Formats: sequence, structure tokens, C-alpha cells
Amino acid sequence: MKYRTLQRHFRESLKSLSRNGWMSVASISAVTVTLLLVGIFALVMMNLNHFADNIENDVEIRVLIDIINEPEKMKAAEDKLIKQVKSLPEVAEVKYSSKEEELKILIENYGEDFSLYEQSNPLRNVLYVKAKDPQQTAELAKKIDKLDNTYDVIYGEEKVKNLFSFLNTGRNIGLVLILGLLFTAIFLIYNTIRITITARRDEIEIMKLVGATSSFVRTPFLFEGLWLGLFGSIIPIFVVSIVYHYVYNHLTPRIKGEMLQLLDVTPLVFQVNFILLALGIFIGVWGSFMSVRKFLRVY
Amino acid sequence: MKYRTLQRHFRESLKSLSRNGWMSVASISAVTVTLLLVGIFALVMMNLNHFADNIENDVEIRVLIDIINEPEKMKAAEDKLIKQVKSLPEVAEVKYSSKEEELKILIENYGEDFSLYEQSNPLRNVLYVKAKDPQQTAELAKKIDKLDNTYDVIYGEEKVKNLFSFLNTGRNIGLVLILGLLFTAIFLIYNTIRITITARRDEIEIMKLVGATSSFVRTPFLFEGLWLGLFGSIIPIFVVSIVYHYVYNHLTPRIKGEMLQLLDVTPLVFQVNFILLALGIFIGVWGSFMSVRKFLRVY
Amino acid sequence: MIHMKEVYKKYPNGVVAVNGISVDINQGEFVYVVGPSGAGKSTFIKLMYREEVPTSGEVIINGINTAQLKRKEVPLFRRHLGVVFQDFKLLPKLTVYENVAFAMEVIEEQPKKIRKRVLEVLELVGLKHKLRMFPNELSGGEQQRVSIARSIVNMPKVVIADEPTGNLDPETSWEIMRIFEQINALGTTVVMATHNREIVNKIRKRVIAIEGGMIVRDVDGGDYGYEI
Amino acid sequence: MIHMKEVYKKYPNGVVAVNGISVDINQGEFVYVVGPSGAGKSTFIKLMYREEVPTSGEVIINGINTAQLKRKEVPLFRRHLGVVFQDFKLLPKLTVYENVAFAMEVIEEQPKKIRKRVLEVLELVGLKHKLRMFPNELSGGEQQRVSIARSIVNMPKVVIADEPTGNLDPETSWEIMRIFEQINALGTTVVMATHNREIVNKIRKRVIAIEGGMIVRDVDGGDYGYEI
Ligand SMILES: Nc1ncnc2c1ncn2[C@@H]1O[C@H](COP(=O)(O)OP(=O)(O)OP(=O)(O)O)[C@@H](O)[C@H]1O
Ligand SMILES: Nc1ncnc2c1ncn2[C@@H]1O[C@H](COP(=O)(O)OP(=O)(O)OP(=O)(O)O)[C@@H](O)[C@H]1O
Ligand SMILES: [Mg+2]
Ligand SMILES: [Mg+2]
Repeated sequence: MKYRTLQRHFRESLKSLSRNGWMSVASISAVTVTLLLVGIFALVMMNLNHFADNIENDVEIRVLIDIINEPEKMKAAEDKLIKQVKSLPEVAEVKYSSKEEELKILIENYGEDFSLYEQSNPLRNVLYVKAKDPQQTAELAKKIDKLDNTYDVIYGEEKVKNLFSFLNTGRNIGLVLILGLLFTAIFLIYNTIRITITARRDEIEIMKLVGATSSFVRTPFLFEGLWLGLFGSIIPIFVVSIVYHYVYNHLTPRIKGEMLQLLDVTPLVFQVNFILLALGIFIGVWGSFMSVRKFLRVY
Repeated sequence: MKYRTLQRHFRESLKSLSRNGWMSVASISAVTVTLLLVGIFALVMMNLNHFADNIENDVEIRVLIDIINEPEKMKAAEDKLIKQVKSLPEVAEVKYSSKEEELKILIENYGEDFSLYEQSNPLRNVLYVKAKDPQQTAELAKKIDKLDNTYDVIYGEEKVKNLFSFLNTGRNIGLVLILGLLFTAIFLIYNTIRITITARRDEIEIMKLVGATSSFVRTPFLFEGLWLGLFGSIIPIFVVSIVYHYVYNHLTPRIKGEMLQLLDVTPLVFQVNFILLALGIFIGVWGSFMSVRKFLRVY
Repeated sequence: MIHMKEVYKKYPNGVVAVNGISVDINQGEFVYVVGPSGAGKSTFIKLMYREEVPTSGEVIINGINTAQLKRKEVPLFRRHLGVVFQDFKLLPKLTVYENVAFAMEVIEEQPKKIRKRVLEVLELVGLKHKLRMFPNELSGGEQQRVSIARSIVNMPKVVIADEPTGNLDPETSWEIMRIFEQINALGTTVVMATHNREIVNKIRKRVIAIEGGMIVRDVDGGDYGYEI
Repeated sequence: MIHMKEVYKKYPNGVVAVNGISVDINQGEFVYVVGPSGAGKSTFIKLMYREEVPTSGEVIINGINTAQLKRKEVPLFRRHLGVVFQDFKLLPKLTVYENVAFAMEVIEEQPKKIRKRVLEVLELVGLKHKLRMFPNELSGGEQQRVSIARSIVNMPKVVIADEPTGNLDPETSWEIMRIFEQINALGTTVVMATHNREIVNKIRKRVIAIEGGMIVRDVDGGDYGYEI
């Protein structure tokens, strides 16, 4: 194809876009609405997934440490245990909590009654251990149990298992939903483009009757598809950026220190916007291609 | 309009549906896909909302009961307290837990060390109270605190406040999303119908030139819209029913006894299906009406 | 019957297609409208069935001022006219039979009567054997005949035809003219834009010649004019 | 040049539009195709520019068997033909100028040449002053002239015209005929389906008469026939 022909196709595509008036508007707004849906849904799903991660990460193993009556030996034993635990490959984080701190928590939960134990604290020093992959918690707990100087290892076995099963199911549903939505979005945009192009099948027929090759007929339509995708993704990109910015700024201070945290604005919004733009352009061009092809094939 | 004319319109609408071939298919599948989206989204959102309710309902007030050394008096005091609490209008549920039961829970959480307290249990008998509306928990706690024979009232003030704020925000986002999706669905279906009808604007023009009144031109299109909505909602209704049935049967045994429960199949699926059918038909007819109107106005 | 007074029609793009036309056509007349391509014949005719409204001046058909018709009244007004369009304007998704029947369904005629009458007029234009075919399966001339059949199916008081013989061979053209003469003999007014010199010169009727949107000649029993 | 041998064309609906036609047309000939409405003239012509492929028999144009053309080769084949369609087939979203220019853009002509040549042919058909208008703003005759302009803009070796004067007044018709005679004098083959007795009888050329899909007459310098 000659360069000037390409230029011509480029010009034609813009002309055609404006001469097809509200049919173009309809296609663009179908892209807009669908991408908006995809964008917002992606934000929600990615944050829910993040929440699920947070909840999982909150699962801790409580390691009760053996009591040794000589403080020095005790200290040495504890240090050794901490070192051993830290060296386990599955371990992400180890936190030490003295029995005094433990008592404080107990009092908070069970009332002032326990204050009288401040003198003779029956509790033990504790290690809080988190696994790198929370799903390994059970395994890790077993390993730690085998180390010296551990009195007991507690992590709410049954509860954790149920939680993980639940979160995994949730994540799978989410994945299915997002794939379904993507598929739907592609279908809806393609459908719209196809109908508008079908309304112009006579044009395609005439062009071919006048001696236009398939590629000559097709190229302006591909450019048009490009515009549809491009123009259609502008509003979703703006909305996604602004809304998430707003929600983030609005919610973050309120849930400060909570377990559930929103994903940061900066990489997320760029990622989602990139997906929207790529999706818009891809479906626009691809949809045009597939739709025109049908009518080019005739005779 | 004469009855036989209505019959004619009815016949015409079916003929037109089949003669417009894949344009009809395109519209129907736009309805199908969009309603499918709405249906699944509705199922998910209603269940999430149900989860949120469950989580809220799990918020309990722990009422520690004063110790009175004479067992009879103690029993009387406790009975009186329970009666008083139960008579409070905000109270949904009261559960009594003896100090022995409390100790068992403590041992579960803090290890066998506490077994030695089985002889001289330092804990108190406890009432677990749930509010009818979990959001009233704070208020209710205050009221109970004022009653006689309560030693302490504990409910994790800070945590509950944050949880509620979070769940409320979540619910609002969900509501916005579902409204947004409904709006989107309406728009997309309307858009598709409008494009297909625009492709037939010449037909409308010719009919009017031959002396057809607006209502004569319009009625077959309205019937056609009805078919679009009707045929378009068949698949979503089946899919929603079958998928939810499957998910429910698959998940329920796994999360038995858990806090988070799925909504029962029977009323939910019927409700959602009714909404889908109504929505499909409404948008089909309304979309046709609006689209045809535009071209009836011309001249 | 048809009364136009100082009618102007300027299209949105600035073209003045009808540039001051005054004319009276009486019940039962047969009028040819002739003139070069682009003279304004079709516009003149579109003013009659109110596809276009005059920019100024008045068009009164059957005592009705088309410019004052409410939108709802336009279809009822058109039912008293039969129109043959230059570009046929057939409904592409309806068969030949259905296209003609449509004009009768519109006035909520009895199905039985519709069937009888449609077959009758299709016989008349020689297309009874093609009643199940769709417009895009017809030749140009056949489409034109469907358009003609539709225009006369309701026995209108006025038939307005824009080049009804443009796509027809001379023989078929004469047959169509015979049909028009017949319905004219029954009292129907016929207004017909045409380029067909042969017909105009043979079947002598009133001839209105339009050039540049103006009537340049209006002779009873005149000839086509425009000799080469 | 154009060679048909025992060509049959049966449409999907069962109509046999061309029922065994064999014919040879040489380079530089001028041929009228005449016959009643629905005889198969348009189908005969569609077979030449391969809008239709014969059900049986062979159609060889410029040495190319149209039935054996690959889909990709069809456009290139068509570029050597100029076609005037009975229903004009103008692109509704393009202006008069753009419609004519399109046929030249298709062969990737230089923009400068396109501009010059398009204005030239629009001048020739008398539509230079309407080049910015869209097809639906034109009268029937004007649309037909645009279609004619487009068919000759690339100076094809063969011009195939289906009723090029159907919507034209006699005067304009003669002008168009003069254009066809000119390009024919330069060696272009012209095949033209027509109902215009006057023209056929005045400008004597080879006449092929078709009836019921068969050639019933083929005379050099013949007349229109079909007298009433
Ligand atoms: N696409 C089609 N599908 C089915 N039948 C067709 C099709 N095109 C034409 N026909 C039929 O084939 C026959 C010949 O049609 P054709 O258009 O060739 O006639 P024609 O000689 O050009 O007539 P006219 O002078 O009226 O244009 C007609 O009976 C018509 O009904
Ligand atoms: N819808 C329109 N918009 C703008 N201009 C128009 C429109 N219709 C017709 N015209 C212009 O008005 C003039 C008269 O057109 P009209 O169709 O009345 O001519 P006509 O006498 O019927 O010609 P023909 O014999 O070729 O059919 C023409 O110059 C045409 O370009
Ligand atoms: Mg005209
Ligand atoms: Mg023909």
C-alpha cells in the first residue's frame, strides 16, 4: 500500500466517524460504558483480593515458650529459639511478646479481675510467627512444635482451614467474574461495532463493485475502530483515576491501623488505565476487522 | 385500534424478528449477556450483603457478672440480671456462660498452663448479649452497664466502630455498583436496539409515506422489543438458577457452622429471575419505544 | 383539488428547487409534469404529498393546507393520495404481496378484502406470479410496477407518480399508461412527472413544463416540447 | 473482448434469469441490449462485471473467465470496466466529488491527477457546480449522471451501462449518448441496456434483444423493435 493511500485511509476514517454521526457516538458510548464497568470492577476486585491477602496475612502462630527458672538460661534458650524459628524458610516475621504484655492483652479481653495476677503472672512469654505464604501455616506450626523449648504451638487449626477454603473460593469466584466481565465487555463492544458496520454493508458492497480491494475497504474501518476504542476509553480512564483517588483519600484515614487496607493509588490506577486503553483499542480494531471481514467475503 | 390490527402487529413483529435475521440475534444476545451480568452480580452482591450482616450480627457484648459468695443469692441475682437484660428493647439474644465454660475457652486460646486454675477458677460467669440491630451495640452496652450485679461490660469499642464504618462503606459501594450496573445494562441494551432500529429508519420513513400512523408503525416494534427482552432473558434465568444451585450445594457443606452463610436458593433465585425478566422486557419495550419515536418525529 | 400559490422551496443546503410556482389542478384532470433533470419536478410532486413543506407560499390539496397539518394528521391526509416514487420506496423486508397489502393494512381494511384487492392490482401490473418475491429479487421495472400497484390499491382520489415509466420498456409503459387512463376515466386526478416524450405526445393531456423551479409552460393537450 | 457461451443463470429463488446465452462482443463495438422488463438484461450485464457468476456456461471478459477468478482478483478485474448501475449505487456518505474520486483512489492514482480528472468528468456530465452535495440531495437524473461520471473516470476499456438514461430527460440523454459515442470512438467497448426507443433508432448500433433470458435478435445497426 502506498503511503499516500494510508494517509487517505486515515483521513477517510475521521471523516466517516463524523459523517456516521450518532452511530459513531453510540459505538463510542458502548465502549465507554463497558470499559467503565471493567475499570470499576477491576478496582473493586483487586482491592477485595488485597483484603483477602491481608486477612490471610493476619493469621499468626502463637508459640508458648518453656519456662526455665534461671533468667540467663531462659534468655539464651529464647534467643536460640527465635534464631531457629527465623531460620526456617517458611517464616516471614517473628514477634516476641513477654508474659507481662500477654497479661495486658488478657486483662483487656477478660476484665480487671486479672489484675491480681500482675504479681504472680501465670502466663508465658510468646512468639508470634507469620508464614511467608499464609497457606503454609499448618505445616510451619508442626515444624516449630518440634523445636526445643517450645511449650505449646497454637494457631486455631480448624478456623484457619475454613478461612482459607473460604477465601480461596471467593478468589476463584472473583476470577471467574472478572474473566466473565472481560468476555462480556468484548462481546458487547464487538456486537455494537458489528451492527453499525452491518448498517453500512451496502457501502462496502458498492466499494467492491467499483473495484476496491478488500484491504482498501478494510483499512479505514480499522482506523475507525481505533478511534472508537481510543475515544471510548477517555472517560473511563478519567473516572477510574478520579474516583479511586477520591475513595482512597476518603477512606484511608478512617481505616488507618485496621487490618484491611486499600491498595495504593499509584501503580494500581496506572495498571487499570493501561488495561482499559489496551482493551478499548484492541476490541475496536479487532471488532472492526471481524465485522468488515464478513461483508468482504461476500463474492 | 381494531383487534385484527393488533393481531396483524403481533404477526408482523415475529416476521420482522426472523427477517431481520442476525440483527435480531445481535440484540437478543446483547440482552442475554447484559442480564447475565446483572444476574450474577446481583447474586454476588446480595450474598456479600448477607455476609456483612452475618459479621455484624457476630458482634457480642460480654457482661461479666458480680460474684456473690452465697450460691443461692448469686443464682437469684443472675436470674434477675438475665431477665432485666432480656427485657431491654434492643436485645436480640442472651447467652449464659459459666466461669467453667469460660475457662475452657481460655485454655484453648492460651494453652494448658491454665489447667491449674481448674481448682480455683479466677474467672466470672458471663452473659453474651447480641443487639437486634448490631449498630446499636455501643448504646446497649451502656444501658447494661448501669444494671445491678454487672461487674464489667466489654465489647471491643474501637474495633466494632471501625468494623461498622467499614461494612457501611462497603455496602454503599456495593449499592453504587449495582445501580451503576443496572444503568449500564439499560444503556447497553437500549443502545443496541437503537442501532438496529436506526438501520431500519428507511423502512419507518416509507411506512409513513404510505400513510401509516405513528402508532401503526410503532406497535410492531414494541412487540419486537418484547420478544427481544423475553428471548434475551431465557438464558440468564437458566444460568442464574443452575449456577447458584450448584454453588450453593457445593459450598454450603464446606462452610457449615461458619459465620458466613450463603443465602438460601429458594427465594433468592426467584427474586433475581423475576428482576431479570422484568428488566429484559421493560428495556426491550422501552428501548424500542424510544428508538422508534425518534424516527417517527421526522418529517 | 390541487392548489398552489407562489410556492417556494429552498433546501437546507441552499438549493432553491421550486422558485415561485402557482398552479391549479382540478378533480379528474390528467397532468404531465415535464422538464429537464434537476428542474424541480420531484420537489414539486413531493410538495403535493407533503414529503416537503413549502418554504413560503401555500399548497392546498383536497382543501387541506399541507403546511398547517399537525404531525398526527399527515398519515390520514396521505391516505387519499396514491404515490409512485421515483426510487420506488418499497419495504425491503416485505414481499411484493406484503408491500402492496401494507397500504391497505394501514387503513385497517378487512383481511379478506385486502387479499382480493391486492391480487387484483398485482394482476393488473403483471406481477401476480411474483408475489412471494422480495424487492431485491426483482428487476428495476418490476419494482416500479410494485410501486404503481401500491399507489392504486386503495383507489385514491389523486394519484401522483414520479416517472412511473422510467424503468419500463415501451410496451409495459403503455400498459401502465392504460391503467392510469382507466383510473383517470373513473374520476381520479393523475399528476405524473415524466421524461417520456413518446407517451406525452401520443396521449395528449395537460402539460406543465418546469425549468429551474418555475413553470415555463402550461398547455392543455400540449406536447412534450424539448425537441432536439 | 466479451465472450459468453451457453450461459445460464438461475437465482437462489428458482428464477432462471438468463437461459442459455451465447454471444461475442469485440473490442470497440457499441451494443444496445433491449427487451421487456424482467427479460434478464440486468442479469446479463451483471454477469459481465461479475456481480453474478453463471450457473453454467462461461463468461470470458478480456480473456478472463469470471467464474475462475479468485476472490482477491475480482477488484483488479473490475478496474478495467466502467459500470453504470440501474440503481446508481452511489456511496451515500460521500459527496458527488468524492464518489467519483473514489474510483480513482481505489487504483491509487496521484491526488493531483485525481482532482483534475474528476472535475473534468463532472464538467462533462454537467454536475461541476454540485460537487459538494451528497447523493440524497440530488434529483434522480443527477444521481444517474454521477454514476455515469464515475464509470468513465478511469477511462476503462469497456463501459457497461444499465439504463443510463432511465431517469434523464431527452436532452440530457442525448448529451450522455454523445459522451458514450465519444469514448466509443476512442476504442472503448460500450454495452448498454436501454428502454429508450428514440435513441436506439437514431444512433444505429448493434442491437441484442433479450426475452425470457434468451437472445431473440442480434442485428448490427438494428432498430429498437417492439413497436406498438
Ligand atoms: N437477485 C435476484 N434474486 C432473484 N431473482 C432475481 C434477482 N434479480 C433479478 N431477478 C429476477 O430475474 C429476472 C430478470 O431480472 P433482470 O433484473 O435481469 O431484468 P431486466 O431485464 O433488467 O428488467 P428491467 O428492464 O425491469 O430492469 C426477473 O424476473 C427478476 O425477478
Ligand atoms: N433533499 C434535497 N436536499 C437538497 N437539495 C435537493 C434535495 N432534493 C433535490 N435537491 C436539489 O433540488 C433540485 C431539484 O431536484 P428535483 O429532484 O426536484 O429535480 P427533478 O426535476 O425531479 O429531476 P430529475 O428529472 O432528475 O428527477 C436539484 O438541483 C437537486 O440537486
Ligand atoms: Mg425527479
Ligand atoms: Mg434491469
